[in-house]
Amino acid sequence: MLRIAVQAADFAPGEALDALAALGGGGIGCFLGVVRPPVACLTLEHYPGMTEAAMRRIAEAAVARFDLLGCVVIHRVGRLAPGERIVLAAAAAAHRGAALEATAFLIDWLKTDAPFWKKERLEGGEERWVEARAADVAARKGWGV
Amino acid sequence: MLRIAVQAADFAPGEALDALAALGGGGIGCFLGVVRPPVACLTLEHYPGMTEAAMRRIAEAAVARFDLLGCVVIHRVGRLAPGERIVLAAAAAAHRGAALEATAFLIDWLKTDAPFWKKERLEGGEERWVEARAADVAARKGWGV
Amino acid sequence: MAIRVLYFAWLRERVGMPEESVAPPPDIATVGALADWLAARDAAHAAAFAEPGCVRAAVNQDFADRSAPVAPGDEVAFFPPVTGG
Amino acid sequence: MAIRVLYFAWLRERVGMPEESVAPPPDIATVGALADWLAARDAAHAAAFAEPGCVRAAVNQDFADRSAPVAPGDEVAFFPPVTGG
Repeated sequence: MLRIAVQAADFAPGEALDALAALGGGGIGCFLGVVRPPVACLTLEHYPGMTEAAMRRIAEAAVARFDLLGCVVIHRVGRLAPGERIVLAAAAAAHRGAALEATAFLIDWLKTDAPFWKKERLEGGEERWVEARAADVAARKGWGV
Repeated sequence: MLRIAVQAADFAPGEALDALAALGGGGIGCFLGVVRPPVACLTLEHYPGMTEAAMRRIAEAAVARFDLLGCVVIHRVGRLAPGERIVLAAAAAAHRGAALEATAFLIDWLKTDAPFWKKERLEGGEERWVEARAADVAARKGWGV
Repeated sequence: MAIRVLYFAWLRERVGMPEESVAPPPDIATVGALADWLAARDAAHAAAFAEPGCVRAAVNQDFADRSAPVAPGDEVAFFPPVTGG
Repeated sequence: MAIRVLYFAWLRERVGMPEESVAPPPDIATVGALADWLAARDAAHAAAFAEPGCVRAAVNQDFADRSAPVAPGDEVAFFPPVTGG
């Protein structure tokens, strides 16, 4: 089971976990990213078409690598306020090790291999494009390939 | 924020994630364990009093070690059918690395340091106490201390 | 004052009760000595403690090894390695 | 047949448009050559491509480096390093 979504609308993490729990595995790992103060507003831009394809490739790589029963990757776009959900990456596997490793893999790869860009407006009103972090590139490289 | 619960009743993973998302961090990690076929019925026994204290100690260790904003650990007891939720361990942190590592830490420690015992009834009717896995002891030891 | 002894999982099943109150002689002063003394009581207890490598203990709700001291008034639990999570 | 060029994030802001259709001379046959040719068009494009180390590209919706071939009919996108997740 592979569920990929790029959407402006909010999503319900519990629904994603329920869908994964129904697959017959013993463990579900999940990462939920939220907009963190002092960001007053986050705007997420993406590359329609390429984004969905990239997310699907990442999800398929995770399924193959960790022998997953399924995974869910949901990424929001548009304007988001502090505390709002941005991204969910979740994976179901027979056991906890694979589920949690796959979750880390999904979010690490999303950070570097999916065409999203974040613009922050700080509480003072200043706007800036978020710069890619060397740590994210290193995390991605840590998976090899 | 620390939420510990040992209960016979089911729980809503989405509520736990919402509570953690409200703490101002950027990342929430979560592990959800479910009863996996071919187990026909799982019965969880625990040591009332010691269980809650052990879970609180594990949660406090995770908060200190990973600088968490909060964590939730819910463990069910009693009789559970395939597909039913058993355990949820979730952690909120500023960033994803700490949130996901803390989640793995919580579940690894729960497996070895909290007084729960599982009895399985298989589809054929045979009953057996689940044996502790050497892999779980190794995972716990991997965290040091 | 007696020692309250609790049993869990297959130890509980083999002993045939979830707990009991015992008053061992004063030289029974450690977890290991208490386990051996209990095992000598009857066949049910002997069966519960037959695999000492598979028996864990807690004293007053903290994990304890065989050398841990026990005294009247303590709560001592015996159980197999834990399997939660 | 032209090349469709897309811009994202601050490249889009600097160029002043999300996409354009261009028909470079036939010797413009790689991502890098196309970027240099676009940068020479006007001040806005020059500003967008002023930091080549910060510009990434995709050809037909696959990440591509400067040496990747481009041809009429392709969709070529330029953008900063991605920052999703």
